Amino acid sequence: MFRKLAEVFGHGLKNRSFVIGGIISLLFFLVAFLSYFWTPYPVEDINIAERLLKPSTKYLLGTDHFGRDILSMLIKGARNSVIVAFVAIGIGLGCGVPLGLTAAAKKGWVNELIMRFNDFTFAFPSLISAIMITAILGPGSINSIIAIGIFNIPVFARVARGAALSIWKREFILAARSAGKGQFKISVEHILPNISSMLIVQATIQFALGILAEAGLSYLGLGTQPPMPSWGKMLNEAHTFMHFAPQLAIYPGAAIALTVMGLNLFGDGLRDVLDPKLRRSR
Amino acid sequence: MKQPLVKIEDVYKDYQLPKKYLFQKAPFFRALHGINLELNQGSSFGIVGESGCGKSTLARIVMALDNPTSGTVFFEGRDLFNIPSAELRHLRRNFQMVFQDPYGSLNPRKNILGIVAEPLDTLKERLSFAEKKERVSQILVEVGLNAADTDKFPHEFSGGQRQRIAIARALITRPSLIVADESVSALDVSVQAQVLNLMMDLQDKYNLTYMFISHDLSVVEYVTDHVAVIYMGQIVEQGTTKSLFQNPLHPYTQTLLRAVPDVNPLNKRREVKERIPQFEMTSKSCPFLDRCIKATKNCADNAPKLVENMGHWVACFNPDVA
Amino acid sequence: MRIFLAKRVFTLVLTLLVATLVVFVVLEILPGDPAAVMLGINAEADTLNALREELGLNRPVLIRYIDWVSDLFTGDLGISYTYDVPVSELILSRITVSFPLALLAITLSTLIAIPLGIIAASNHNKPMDFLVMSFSQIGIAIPNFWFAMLLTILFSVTLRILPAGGFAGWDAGIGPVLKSLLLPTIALALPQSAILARVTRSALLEVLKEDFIRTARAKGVNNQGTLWKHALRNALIPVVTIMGLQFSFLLAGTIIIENVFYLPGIGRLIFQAISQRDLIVVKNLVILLAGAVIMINFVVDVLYAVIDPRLRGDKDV
Amino acid sequence: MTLLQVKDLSVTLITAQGPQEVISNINFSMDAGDKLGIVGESGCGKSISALAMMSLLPPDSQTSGKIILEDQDILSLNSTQICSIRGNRIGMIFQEPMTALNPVKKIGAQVSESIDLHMNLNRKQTLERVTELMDKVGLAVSRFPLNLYPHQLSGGQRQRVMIAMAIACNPKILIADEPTTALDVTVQEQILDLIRDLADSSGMALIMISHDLGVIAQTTQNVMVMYTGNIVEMGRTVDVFQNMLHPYTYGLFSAIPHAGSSAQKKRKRLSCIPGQVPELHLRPQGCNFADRCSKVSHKCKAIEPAATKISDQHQVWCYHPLTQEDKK
Repeated sequence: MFRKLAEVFGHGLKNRSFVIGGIISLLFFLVAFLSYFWTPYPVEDINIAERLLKPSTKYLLGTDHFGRDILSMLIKGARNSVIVAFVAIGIGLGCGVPLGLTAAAKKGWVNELIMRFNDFTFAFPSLISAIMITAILGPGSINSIIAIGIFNIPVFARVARGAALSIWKREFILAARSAGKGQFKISVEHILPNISSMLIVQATIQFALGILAEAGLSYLGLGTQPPMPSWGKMLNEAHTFMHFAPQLAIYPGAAIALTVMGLNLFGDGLRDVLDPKLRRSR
Repeated sequence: MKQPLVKIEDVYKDYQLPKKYLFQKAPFFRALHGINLELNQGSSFGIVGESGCGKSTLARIVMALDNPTSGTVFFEGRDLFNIPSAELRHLRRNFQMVFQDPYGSLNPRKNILGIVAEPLDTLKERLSFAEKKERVSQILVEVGLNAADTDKFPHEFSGGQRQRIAIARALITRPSLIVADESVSALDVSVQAQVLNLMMDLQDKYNLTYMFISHDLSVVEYVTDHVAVIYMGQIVEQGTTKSLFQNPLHPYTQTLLRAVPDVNPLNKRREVKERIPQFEMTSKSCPFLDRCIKATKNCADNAPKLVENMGHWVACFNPDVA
Repeated sequence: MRIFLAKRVFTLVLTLLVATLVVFVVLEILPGDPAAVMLGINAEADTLNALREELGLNRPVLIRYIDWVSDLFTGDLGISYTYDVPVSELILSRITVSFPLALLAITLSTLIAIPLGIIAASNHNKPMDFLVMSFSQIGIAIPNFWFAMLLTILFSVTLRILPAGGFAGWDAGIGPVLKSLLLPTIALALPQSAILARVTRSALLEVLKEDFIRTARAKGVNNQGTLWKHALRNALIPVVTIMGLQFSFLLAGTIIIENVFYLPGIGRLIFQAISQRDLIVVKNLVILLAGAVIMINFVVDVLYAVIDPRLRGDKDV
Repeated sequence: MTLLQVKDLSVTLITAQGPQEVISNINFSMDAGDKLGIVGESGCGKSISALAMMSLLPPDSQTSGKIILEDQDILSLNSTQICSIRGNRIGMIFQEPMTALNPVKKIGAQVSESIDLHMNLNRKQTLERVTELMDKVGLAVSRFPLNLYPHQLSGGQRQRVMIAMAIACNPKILIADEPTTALDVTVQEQILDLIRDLADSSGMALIMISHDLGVIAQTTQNVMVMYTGNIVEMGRTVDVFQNMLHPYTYGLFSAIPHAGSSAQKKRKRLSCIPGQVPELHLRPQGCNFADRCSKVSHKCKAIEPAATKISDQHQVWCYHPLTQEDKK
């Protein structure tokens, strides 16, 4: 296991996307983690006297309309993004992968049912589900997690099913069946390890998409609520002050873009790193 | 009389096809059409036919990997499709399979120990890791690999070596029947010879029964002692390899044998004559009607049954009795 | 082909029905009492009762559902609680903004993406490819509403050549309308085209590895010819799939973008309806959006069969 | 007249183990109407040499030497000139009929494509030509309309479409790369007959590439046997197949079970070549076959053998060609 990880990592060091994306993603996670222990200023501190300040040595990125430190809010906002995206991925993986594996294993009406469910869920982009949920529950960060998570389910189900179907056609599955293994055991022992790298790659992509979606929901006020800072919320507030403090709009947006790009690059790199190995051993 | 090891009894297999009109009854494709066979302990039985004739379907049914639409298979007198699943799983230790594709038949994510030891799960007793490893190492040596190869992964082996691993996996539970579905077709000739020799040696050593499925007639002739020729899901000719190859009676068998290009450039082949089908094919006709040079009205109206002729069985109204 | 279409239409109708069911359950049954949700906690008992009566909430659930679905067919969607106008009228007036915006955006994004994808694929591993891919990486990572803000800051706040928001109205003529839709269209289309360009490129590169491309080259077709005549159509399947998916993202996108630019479209309407808890409007808008996505998926499925003869299920020879 | 001359052809491909020479210095020539076979196991370079003649190798490969078709060196041409040769003066058939045709184009359009490219015909003449070609390959337009798609045809029928495409412009050479490997024997028989008849009737030269000794024996006059990128034996097919001199050629022949083996009383073990074909980056110094050869000497392991001429028609690249004694 460790030998394999080390091997993947060794290959990865030769891949530009993997390295750059990996560094950016790692920084993002470190920053999110940092927020638990330290931010330059507490983000709840409202100081109207020092509102809308330009960047200075005291406030590295300036302050917002309540005089809160932008840098502190960005750091704390990273944590928010990580949590939402992580839990949503968890929902997607946890429900989607078993669904996809079942659909591939069972075929027939079970497969049909799961696939219809998938198509159907796709018809509700996370924003529309979030709108429905907000309409009855009121806004909150749980909404965004559920909405993004639900949208992740068919994504993972589809990837898992597609990949699993091609593995089911391979002869080693027949061999496992001749050894008396049932569908469940085969799915866990043979299918899952062979599609795991695809799932990991998809997860990094969905992670990036999750961050984007969370930002969008918070921007509309459907997601994370104050006082918890979030990048989307910050952009929304910046929108109001766009005409006289355009700098406020730059930082959170740049933070989102950089993080998403880092994760996407990492995902691309990871795919390239994992793929030739798969091809060679086929 | 001794009980046959495998008895295939009137096996039919239909596959559903997609509908062409909305309210049509779903059409089906009949992959196997009433197959009856008996395999005796220690023999090697060849199944010959072109792609799509149903020979792989038959293999999967004998292995109980697929259910027949009707009919059944008896293994050591037990009906494979009419016993509790736990019993079937346990019975599986006695019949194993070697597949065609040396690249696709080994899970790339498992090491050789995991791959070869997998059928051991069919045994009643649970083996410890050390016991498994011991048995796997032993069998690896037996198929011409190293005992230390257990920790390696499939991609570290060549095609021929992989096929040896597949044989080791099939052999680890000491089965009495091995179904070999095109097991040497993907190999280069020089490697194919090595693997065939290994399979022959193992048969002598363990009194194995082979069900040997192949499209390669010369390999089948070399390996087997009995053979059945399948055309469109039906056995058209069956008998001892010697009698069938030296005295093929069915026009289809003859077509097959004649089509194999001779390695001697001086033995020039005759050109194939263009055949114009003379009779309308119906569901009752002989399946070979439209390709047969000797077709008559009778062949168009009735399908011939297997009858004994010149020491083997043939399903033809006008067998070529030279 | 006919049986293929019949099957698809059947699933289409079924999916639409299930969608209405889900929306109905989520918005009318799960909240318990929709009237209470709409009026808030402090509502008087008789006001609540009046609203229940008005909405017909006292009737059995099944009847309410059937009524709603048949209303969807007739187009009589009831009266908005906050605007006090028929919901159908409200939607129709807002669609005149959202539909042109979505259409412009998808057209622009396709017009940018497909050529870029082709350029990148035909210059695989060359500087041009790298350039397109970098554009794509950045485009995918930028949230469209942030991009919209940046555009506004540049063109409205700094350069002052385009309006920062608002809609001129169709009465003002096509010029002002286009002017007010220009920034929203770009904000929606560019990030989308980044994704589409990438998909086009990788689909083309994948197809270019196929055996039949080698056959074409062996016939003497040059590189440009293999790309245009042989690879492109085969590569369209994944491209069309993504375009279909993008349409649903686009709908979501318009909701945000309309809010950034204060455009009186469907997106703005749904946003306002939520903040005012106007469940009647929300319910019908959600089913409208979901229905649009389902219809697009249907069109994509049919397009597959147009592109790839193997999927038509025609008879063999 | 010499139609094709290959001089000192070497090809280097980029593999996972870095650049590897997959074809080393091969030389041969053929005249108009010749039928040449190239035979060997997978990885011996037989397909690569065909692709080199079509200039269809991956762009990062390196090729040296000359491939002279009539008076032009194919390797020195620019891409436009190459395109005017491919499909026009050299036609090629590939192994996998299932994937070698464009799935979204009608078969008529696929056959007419090379005619449009290389022949100056109007629409009507093109249609006539396509109809004539389809007739020639046994897919009469009355039964197989030109608007069919490839997936509506069987493997053998698709291969016939491939052949129609390859011969559309009356090429000087037809290269058939394992054209029947994916087909059943009875279909293989028909396709081989078709290829041979077409070559005979048009005077077109044929290069038949196959791993199947029987296919080569039945379709060619001359043959070269390849092993790990080298020619090991070359000559008239009759000479090479009846009187093989290289231990590898002999090994190949003895490894196949022969027809009639069931007549023998006791089954004999197949004689086989020990070991396996070495991977490209593990090829030994000297003769590549040395490690598996029964007649190996010190010299074999040190210096690669050059061609030994046994007769005008028969060459072998071996220090110790087999004698009658060896074959017993």
